[in-house]
Amino acid sequence: MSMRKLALYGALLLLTVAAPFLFPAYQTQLATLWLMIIVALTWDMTGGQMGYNSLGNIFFYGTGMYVGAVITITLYFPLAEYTDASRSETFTFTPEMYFTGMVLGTLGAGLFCALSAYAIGPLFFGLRGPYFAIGTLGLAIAAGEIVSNIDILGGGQGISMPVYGGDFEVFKKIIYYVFAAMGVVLIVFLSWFYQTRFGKAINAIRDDEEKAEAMGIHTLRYKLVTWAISAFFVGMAGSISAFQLIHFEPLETAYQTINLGIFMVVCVLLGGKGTLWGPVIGAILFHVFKEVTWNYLLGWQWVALGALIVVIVVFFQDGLMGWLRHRKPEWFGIRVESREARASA
Amino acid sequence: MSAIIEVSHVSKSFGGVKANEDISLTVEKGSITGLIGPNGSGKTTLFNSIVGYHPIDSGSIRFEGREISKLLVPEIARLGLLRTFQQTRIYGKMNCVENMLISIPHRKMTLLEAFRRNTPEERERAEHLLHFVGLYEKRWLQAGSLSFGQQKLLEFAMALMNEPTVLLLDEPTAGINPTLINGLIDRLKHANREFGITLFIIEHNMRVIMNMADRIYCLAHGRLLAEGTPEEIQNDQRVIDAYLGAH
Amino acid sequence: MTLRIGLMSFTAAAALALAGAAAAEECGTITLGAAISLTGKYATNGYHTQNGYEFAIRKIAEAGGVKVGDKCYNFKVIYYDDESKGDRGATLAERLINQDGVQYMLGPYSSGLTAAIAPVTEKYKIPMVEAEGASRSLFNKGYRYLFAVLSTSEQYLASAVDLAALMAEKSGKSPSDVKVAVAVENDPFSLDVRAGVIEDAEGYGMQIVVDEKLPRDLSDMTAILTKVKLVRPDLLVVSGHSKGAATAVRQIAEQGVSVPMIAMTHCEAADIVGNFGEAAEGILCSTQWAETLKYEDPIFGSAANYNEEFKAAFPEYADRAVPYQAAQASAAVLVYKDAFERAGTVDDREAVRDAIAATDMMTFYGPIKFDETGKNIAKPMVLRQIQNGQYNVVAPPEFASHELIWPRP
Amino acid sequence: MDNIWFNIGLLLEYPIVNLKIIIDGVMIGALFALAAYGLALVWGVMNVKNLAQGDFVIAGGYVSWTLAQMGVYPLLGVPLAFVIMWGLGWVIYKTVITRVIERDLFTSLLATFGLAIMMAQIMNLIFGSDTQSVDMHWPTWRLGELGIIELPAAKVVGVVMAAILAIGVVLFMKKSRMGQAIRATAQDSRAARVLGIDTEKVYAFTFALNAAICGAAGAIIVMIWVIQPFYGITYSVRAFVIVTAAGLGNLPGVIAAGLGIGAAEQYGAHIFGIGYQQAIAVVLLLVVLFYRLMRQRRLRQVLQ
Repeated sequence: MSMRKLALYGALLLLTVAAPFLFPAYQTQLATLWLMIIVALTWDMTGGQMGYNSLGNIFFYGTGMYVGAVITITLYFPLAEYTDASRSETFTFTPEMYFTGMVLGTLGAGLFCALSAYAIGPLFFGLRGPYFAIGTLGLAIAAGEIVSNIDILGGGQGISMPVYGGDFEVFKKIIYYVFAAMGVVLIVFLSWFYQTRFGKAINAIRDDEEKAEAMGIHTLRYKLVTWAISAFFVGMAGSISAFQLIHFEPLETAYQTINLGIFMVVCVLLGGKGTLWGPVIGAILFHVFKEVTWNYLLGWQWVALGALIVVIVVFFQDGLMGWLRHRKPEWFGIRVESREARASA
Repeated sequence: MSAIIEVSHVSKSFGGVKANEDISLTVEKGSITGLIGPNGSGKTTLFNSIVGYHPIDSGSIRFEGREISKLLVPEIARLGLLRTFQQTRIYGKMNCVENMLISIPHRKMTLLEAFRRNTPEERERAEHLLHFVGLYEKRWLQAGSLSFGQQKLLEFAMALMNEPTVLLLDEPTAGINPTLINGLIDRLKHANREFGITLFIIEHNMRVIMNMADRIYCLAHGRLLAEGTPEEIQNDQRVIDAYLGAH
Repeated sequence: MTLRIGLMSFTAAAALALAGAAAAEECGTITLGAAISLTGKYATNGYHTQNGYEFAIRKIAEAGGVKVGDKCYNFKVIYYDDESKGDRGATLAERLINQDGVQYMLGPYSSGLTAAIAPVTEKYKIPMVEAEGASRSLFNKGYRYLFAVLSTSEQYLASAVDLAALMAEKSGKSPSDVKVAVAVENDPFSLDVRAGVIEDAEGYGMQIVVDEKLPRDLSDMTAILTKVKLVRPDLLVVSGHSKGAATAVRQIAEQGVSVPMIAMTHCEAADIVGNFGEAAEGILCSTQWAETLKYEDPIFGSAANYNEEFKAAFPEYADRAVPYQAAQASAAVLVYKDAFERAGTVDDREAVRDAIAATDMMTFYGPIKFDETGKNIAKPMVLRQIQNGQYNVVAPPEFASHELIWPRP
Repeated sequence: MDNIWFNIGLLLEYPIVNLKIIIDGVMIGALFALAAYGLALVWGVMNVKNLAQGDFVIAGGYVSWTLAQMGVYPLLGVPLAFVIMWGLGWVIYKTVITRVIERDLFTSLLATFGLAIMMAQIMNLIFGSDTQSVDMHWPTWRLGELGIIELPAAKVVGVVMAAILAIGVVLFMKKSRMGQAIRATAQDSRAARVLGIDTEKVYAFTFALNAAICGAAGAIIVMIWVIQPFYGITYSVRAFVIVTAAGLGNLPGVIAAGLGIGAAEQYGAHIFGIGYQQAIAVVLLLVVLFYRLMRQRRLRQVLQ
């Protein structure tokens, strides 16, 4: 790594660490920004790098929320009593209970999501192209509808998470740093992952799955593992979101198909599919766009968002990185055969 | 020598059209076997049946003694039975070296080994094979920007990279500059001899196949018409009639 | 049309701004924050709520503002659209507190949204007086800064159960013979309404013969009504905000469901009399407030007076009952005025919180007194029946102005 | 569980309820089938998977509702919605769809998803989030014990109109020159172009026709049930279930699947509770997909 690159990454890391102190009023939005980066990067693992465009990754986010909550609560209290709306007693968590729950719940959520991705994957990865997108969208919608009918999970009321007893400023910083740490770990992991034989193999699946199959690549195994890793991170992010939001419900917070579920795709498209930094840049741009429109276009923000999706998809589908790649191929080490050489061959 | 691919009594029809009817043939281990026949005689259908692109109606296909007619494409490929395509298939957006590195034999790898970067040996081998097929100079170019013939050579190199037991080649010389054909024949022979890869080749160019093959099968109208050494086939009246009749 | 209502409230707000400008010379400003549903499934009631807030602010300004010590203040509200979505509401509450520096909050519409926002205000120790979140699940979390002026939701239709028992006895049956059918939306508010009904019904030993949850995208409840026809209950309970009320009234008439007693929530908000006329006859509607009740206070005068002036201020309500959602929103603002005046400060949030907690006042909306969990325990719910297109109070007995018509025509 | 057994018991105790459920299911299914047929048309002809299908339906409903508010006789709303939605479909084609046809399949899915969000929100801003309906003030016939089977005249008329529309579209596709051009393009667009068919025009026409069919369906729905800006997704999901089950270019299949899904949903709502209605539709979609997947696997193929 060159000194310049090292200095750049160092500066970015420093900014990440210092951000909540530099912009104290925006800590929650910054945490949400990291959440967007995490879900965009994990979406790109299957969507951009492997060519499987999922519309249902939000399934793992919602499931992560529920698994994290259920683990945290059942460690100390009976779940049915905790979620009963008409109860009158209050359940209090000491800081020790709270953090134990947060760590175990979040890890449990990640593992559960990874395992469930691995388990349901064989069914979904038989579906290609638009069928995969529609099938996964169906999965997310169905999950939300079904969970909203399960009383022990709070049904349509959702679940109110335990509340951190200490100082709120500390709580916000904890949430921010957990998200940021997950995001940084994910970026480092992916920058290595895409360089491995495994990473190359999923690129092969994206570019020509039939060829990859014919070359003896374990396509299904690689697809499952990739989806499981992606689900692992999304599930953990979901669990942390549950702690951040404190109260969540199935249809609009946990399995929020047309909110976060579609935002993650838009982030990736905006930044550039199939690149490491594209989703990160896309998430930042999108988050800023969203916060600005939500502030100034009271009521019309969703129209603006729909229009943004259409415009990106129709006119700017390769995203920022794709556009750069097209304009400055040499930056990406792309070299093509000249026309004359080709004609003479 | 022993049989590595045994096709026995295979039939396959599409709708009412019988593409293959009761075909039996064997490919000897370590040999170069040719499959010829006029257009539409069912050669590619037979290839597709062997590598698992569609189910067969009846009969059996065995590879190294194992029944494979019910297996899926990737499962068969992972046994070491590889094919190239009539219309080449390469990863057009990647450069030649990347194409080669993707083609390392994943079937011989555990999941943990897949989580490693490519070794220097693999890179060396990739460059060596690119040199072998004559693409060394173009190794950093985007594969999609190569000419059709060069893409074909790249696909061949990728197949060799994969260290298959058997390689099924669907018209390797089609679309290749005639001046390069002799070189390709040498390379195929070399691959067969030096790397020990059994070759099973569909070929239209009679000169090429007669030059290479140990044994040749001829299909016509979905049936096996003749089999034998190149000399026997060259002199077989039925084969000559079939080709003349087709023209 | 909502757009029209929106424009109306905009003009109302503009008028207020003018009035405010005139008064601004001598009065300061207290900024309140509110995330409110201007779009999404609760938009109708979100507008009712917003109109209630705006009307109260105007009336208080006209009456000389909030007098804290020797200074006077006027309220101003910063609104955001929460899109009827909980996570959005929580984010906006943070923004109001963090970026807009809001020190005091008004509630959003619906229990679900309140449940999402309350943890945030609690964390920041920002008092929130809310008027639209009735579910009991809000008040068992130990929140210190959450206060609700309305009665909790399990009380909404409890008196309908009492009425059904009474009618059974009158017709010579035992209350335990009464069959009850329940269809409620799958959200915190309606589930709590259901819990209240079921607790009371089981107290009488009644049978629950149908117990279903309505989906959020409800457009058709034939499946439930068919069952109702088959099992012939004596009491049908429906709760599902405005959408649930409208769908139920329409389809009950269309399907010719004849149940002697039908009780539901949100009749006025859905304007079922205006929309469905005859079909709405005889339906029992729970309400937090009725303009015929004998409550009054110095700002708004009597309940009837509130009704009249509100209609004058927002002409789109001219031909319909003023929904209680608007009235209670106004009452929430009134609680703030009272608390600021008693606390004698606008800067000391803890003092203001304690003043709110100590509230014990009479308003046009009814008495308001909070228990230690923050819910109003002083004000009862009333049940009105639609009789000849009028909403007449029929229960509880001490407020009843008319006799119950039973069975419903 | 008890509830489920009780509900099944009701079906056995009152057999006539089964008939009622089927009739209700068929009535709603007929309208699902209309939207699904439009989807199959654009999917088959131009390979666009339109996720805004349901929002076209709702938009058609609002067109008819607005006209009714202005005093237009509600039945006239159906043809008028057809015409107006035709125009809207054409505009959307020219601005958006024409640019995504040649792109990969996910593009059209996502672009129409964006359209769906926009349309739903614009309708929300214009009409508000309340449910709306047009009351025909027509009688309801009741049959069977307890009058269990009710046939509101509005529903009957609505289903008849849906049938007329379907027949009209089929005749048009069979007889007219444009219909033949559409079918030729669906078969092989390149060959059609070689034969001198202006495929761009065919695409525009097909998409507009789809919007118009959906619009008319919406105008019927607003007379029978209620509409609300965010109900679009329910119709989109149903349309996808039906088309996935029936395949493209197979009108009898689409109608059968539409009626079947309508009935299945009504049964599901009766047995499991109305809260599961949406879940049932989506689970059906997954079941259909996986069933087709298993069939393909036997052919050593995947679902593409």
